[in-house]
Amino acid sequence: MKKELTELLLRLGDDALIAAQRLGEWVSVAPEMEEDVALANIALDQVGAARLLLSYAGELMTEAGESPAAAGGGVVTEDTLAYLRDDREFRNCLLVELPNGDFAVTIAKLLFLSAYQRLHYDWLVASTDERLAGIAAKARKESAYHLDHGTQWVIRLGDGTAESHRRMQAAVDEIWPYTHELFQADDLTRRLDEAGFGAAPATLRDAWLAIVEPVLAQATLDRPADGWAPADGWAPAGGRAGLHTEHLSYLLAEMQVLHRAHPGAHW
Amino acid sequence: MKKELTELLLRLGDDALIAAQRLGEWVSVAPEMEEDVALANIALDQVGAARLLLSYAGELMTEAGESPAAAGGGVVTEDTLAYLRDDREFRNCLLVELPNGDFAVTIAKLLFLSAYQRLHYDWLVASTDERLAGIAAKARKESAYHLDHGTQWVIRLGDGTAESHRRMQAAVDEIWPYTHELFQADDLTRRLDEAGFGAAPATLRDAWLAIVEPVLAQATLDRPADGWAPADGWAPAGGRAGLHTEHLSYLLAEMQVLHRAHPGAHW
Amino acid sequence: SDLQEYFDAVIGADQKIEPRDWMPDSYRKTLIRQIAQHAHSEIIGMQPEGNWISRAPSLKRKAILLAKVQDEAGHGLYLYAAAETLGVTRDELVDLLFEGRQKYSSIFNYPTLTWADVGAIGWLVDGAAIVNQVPLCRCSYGPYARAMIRVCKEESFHQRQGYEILHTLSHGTPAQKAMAQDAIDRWWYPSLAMFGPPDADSTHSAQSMAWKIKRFSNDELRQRFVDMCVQQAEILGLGLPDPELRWNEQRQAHDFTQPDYTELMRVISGDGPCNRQRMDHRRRAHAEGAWVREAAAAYAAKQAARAEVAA
Amino acid sequence: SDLQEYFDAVIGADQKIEPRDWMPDSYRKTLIRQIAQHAHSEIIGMQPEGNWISRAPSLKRKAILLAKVQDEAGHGLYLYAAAETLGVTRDELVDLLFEGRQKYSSIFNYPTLTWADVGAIGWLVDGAAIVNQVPLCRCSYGPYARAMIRVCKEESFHQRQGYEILHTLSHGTPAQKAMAQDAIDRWWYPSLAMFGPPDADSTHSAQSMAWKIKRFSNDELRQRFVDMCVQQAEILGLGLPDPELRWNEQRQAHDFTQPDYTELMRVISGDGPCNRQRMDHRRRAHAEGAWVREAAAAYAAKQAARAEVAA
Repeated sequence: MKKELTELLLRLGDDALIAAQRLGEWVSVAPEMEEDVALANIALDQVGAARLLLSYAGELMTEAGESPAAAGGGVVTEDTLAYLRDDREFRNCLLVELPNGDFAVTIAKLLFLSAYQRLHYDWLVASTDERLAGIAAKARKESAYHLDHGTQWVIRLGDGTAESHRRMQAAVDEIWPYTHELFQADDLTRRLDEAGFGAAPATLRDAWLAIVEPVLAQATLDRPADGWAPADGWAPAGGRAGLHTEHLSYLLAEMQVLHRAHPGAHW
Repeated sequence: MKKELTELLLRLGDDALIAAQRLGEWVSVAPEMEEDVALANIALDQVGAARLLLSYAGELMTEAGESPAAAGGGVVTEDTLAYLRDDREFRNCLLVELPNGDFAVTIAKLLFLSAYQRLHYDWLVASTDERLAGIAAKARKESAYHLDHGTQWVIRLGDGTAESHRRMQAAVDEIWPYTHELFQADDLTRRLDEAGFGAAPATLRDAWLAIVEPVLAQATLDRPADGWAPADGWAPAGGRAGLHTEHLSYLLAEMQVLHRAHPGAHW
Repeated sequence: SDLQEYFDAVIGADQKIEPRDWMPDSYRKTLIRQIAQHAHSEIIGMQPEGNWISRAPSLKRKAILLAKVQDEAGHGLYLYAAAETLGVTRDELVDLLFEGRQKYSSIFNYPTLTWADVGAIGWLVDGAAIVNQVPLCRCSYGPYARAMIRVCKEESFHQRQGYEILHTLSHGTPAQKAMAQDAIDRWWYPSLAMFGPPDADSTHSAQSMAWKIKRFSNDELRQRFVDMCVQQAEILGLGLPDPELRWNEQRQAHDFTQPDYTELMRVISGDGPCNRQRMDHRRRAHAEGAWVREAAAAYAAKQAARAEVAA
Repeated sequence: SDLQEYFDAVIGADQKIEPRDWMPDSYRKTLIRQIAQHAHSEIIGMQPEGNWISRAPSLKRKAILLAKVQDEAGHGLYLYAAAETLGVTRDELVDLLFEGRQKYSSIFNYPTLTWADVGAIGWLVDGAAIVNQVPLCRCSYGPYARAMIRVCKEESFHQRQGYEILHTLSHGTPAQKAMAQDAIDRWWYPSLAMFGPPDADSTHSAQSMAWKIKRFSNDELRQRFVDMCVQQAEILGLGLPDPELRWNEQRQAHDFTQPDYTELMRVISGDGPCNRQRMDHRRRAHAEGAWVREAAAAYAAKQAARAEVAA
């Protein structure tokens, strides 16, 4: 199961890392100075979680003698994984890589992602893999704060002015289709679930809706109409298999530029 | 004088290359489909000129046994220079690296740059370096077209609607300070001028004003008030010495990402 | 009527219908729909390839790609002009696109994930377009046929460039070769789907054939494309991602797996990976350019007024 | 008057003036100006370093830099709060900044060109800030003094991190070491200029010293900073770009070349490399966030109204 566990760690770690990278773009341009602090804080939590998850994944890969193509062997660290993989090797969901858009889009992404991460980490606290369980125990508390922050803003914007209501509804409508991917099952999730390593994501969706729907209702926002099955609506996916949007490779070009320009250097 | 000539070629070539890169960003987002064609065409001319200039510079560097640090020796080609230098090694003026802004800003940049390039290439046709003179003879015709295109748009936007007038004036005001750098003399330009290799840029400014001022007048735009000496106004500079704005390193990160990710590969 | 008889006679004699000629309403409508869709495809098609202009890995490739995307804008322009000979304006057609009442080729709703995709689009997508379009050079409507002659000439140039990109990659580093194979794996079936649904399900085909707008059926063209690609893939040293692909001695053609037409229908109806992105991009460019177009119009009006005063 | 006497007595006894206390108008104005400038500097100062968050070369450095920039926003917030105890609002102060009637530290009008600049800002700019600010922890105005205690503690942490970045670079590859030296070469003189004009030209200093807002002269602090840096640069193995820099046995201090005060004045008056960029950035963030702040206010008002109805 080492291989499957590694893959799970990459999914979780890449979600956190790419979310952090997008949140980091808000620093010094947030709508309030308090929000500069808050978004940087959430970004910091996500980088922290990403480091724990990717370090663990790197250790497992090192043991297995695997490494990203661009690294060409050797010890795989958190930085090897963050800086020396191409977009086709990243395993994050599409939602986190989408551009920030306006503040409403960022907040919609924050609400949907943090509710999912909160539930997933909650589940993983009981993972049969103890180290992962430990990481989850730390991360779930942070996710709870992120979820609270996202919730407060969705309500404020949804139930604020006509303009903020319009923007928040548009953001929810735009991001909603990307939430389906969070709960998609595949061979890996099935095997992980059987082994007790990680949650079958599909089982989290009801709990997720139970968090998200009341927030939208309180915010006087319409919950987008969709069926859950892809056939019933647009459910873009592919991130878990390394099939991303055109946005990710730009994000990585920027994120990795310095590290890659100085091969082998220490920082 | 080989060293000075190399430096001149880098200045000219980098101006063309970075201008092309910015213009390329307009493809598929221009305000008219005809303009997609026109801006792509100008970008193409600039890439073409950049290739001739940087190839020549590369040959001189190869002869001299020089190469960019990241290339680590060997034959220096146009691609070595385009893809393996950092922003501190680029010699373009700041004007070309500034973000595109709205269409008016792009057009202001186009007018000011193409008038300067036209005059500079005109002069270089008489360079004592024959190869450079040949490149200039080709490029000056293209610059004349670019200048005409920029002129037409400045007039149309300046003398169009109230909105377009406002935007065009704002763009001219924003870009104007960056034009001073085009005409700044330094040790290199003095030595080149003495050797008959390249124009002392300062001598071009009157001719440049004689092109630009009537265009602004016809466009019903105010010519920004400034003295020419830096002490009399804001005259940002540094590009010729590799001291750029914070924008250039982002542009290069994107431009060079693929080339750098595959060291030594052919394309 | 006399007009209908004359029209039929021209078609029958393989002559061209010209803008001044009478033509049946449905012929006109079919042509407008088809030419407009083709024009829209050129314009939307700038996006997936334009995505790599800034990152082209050599200056030579950057120049070639810029020229190609510029050609596409040019194709769009003269296809819109061909459509305008049928009594619609470009603005009307663009509005129909924005309202979702006209389509563009669904192939452009897939993302370009790597540089090799630029090669795959050139080789496969432009290749499929050429197979589709060469017969259109003999289309019964004159302006369209003439536009297609020019388009096809440039497209075959583009196809060769795409092929050359893939050839370079497949003979390059292992990472480059893997990139090329990955691109072909992703673009193969969408390219097959470009020929449209199987003949049995094709709604417009019979009438278009009778009018000599269309000369071959979807399935005939698809087969021609497959046969062409198999050979070229061998020279490239790259595989086509179809385990069922093999020469059929009896048919003197390759057997192959059909693309997933359900996916095609889903992408056409708006649920491809990039439909929203492509249309948002186009709409935003159009909206952000509005003030420029208004300024150009205002300036032109002023100039006209000045000329009148002066006269 | 009694009030003035009491005020003078408090100052004389090295006690703190608190918001409820009477204070001379000019004392209040001086403090508002100084604290506001300090707060503005923290907020504008997020930009040059924020410029490298997305490109930090390791995840550890990214985390440290995010935390640092977050600290700066935090410093800004409690410095604005300290200023508010003097009877102005944060919004008023931000407006004064936008109108150009209040300044921020001119050091932030220089660009961060490479990663090493993040190190140089930490080591030199934060270092200079600490030398400037440590005496402010004993400033006569209580809220400011208390804010500075917290700020200084965090700044010294930041300074150490910047030093560590440079240390790693200077012991890394030749390219890294060159990057570090280049950054120091560019940031040295602007850092010296952070202490303000020479004492002879300093307009506000004498009164501020009398009020115990300021404890040392510009030149004293500058000298202290130079002496501190020389030692540290040696350990870093990097040079300071001043050929005149040498130990003066008699003065028991280093002789050094003064920064170009004409340049300082030019940058302060708006003509530094990034003045326009920094202010445009801040103005745009403020303008684009307006609808969010309005929404938050509208929601708060609704909640208050609901609470009233419920009560």
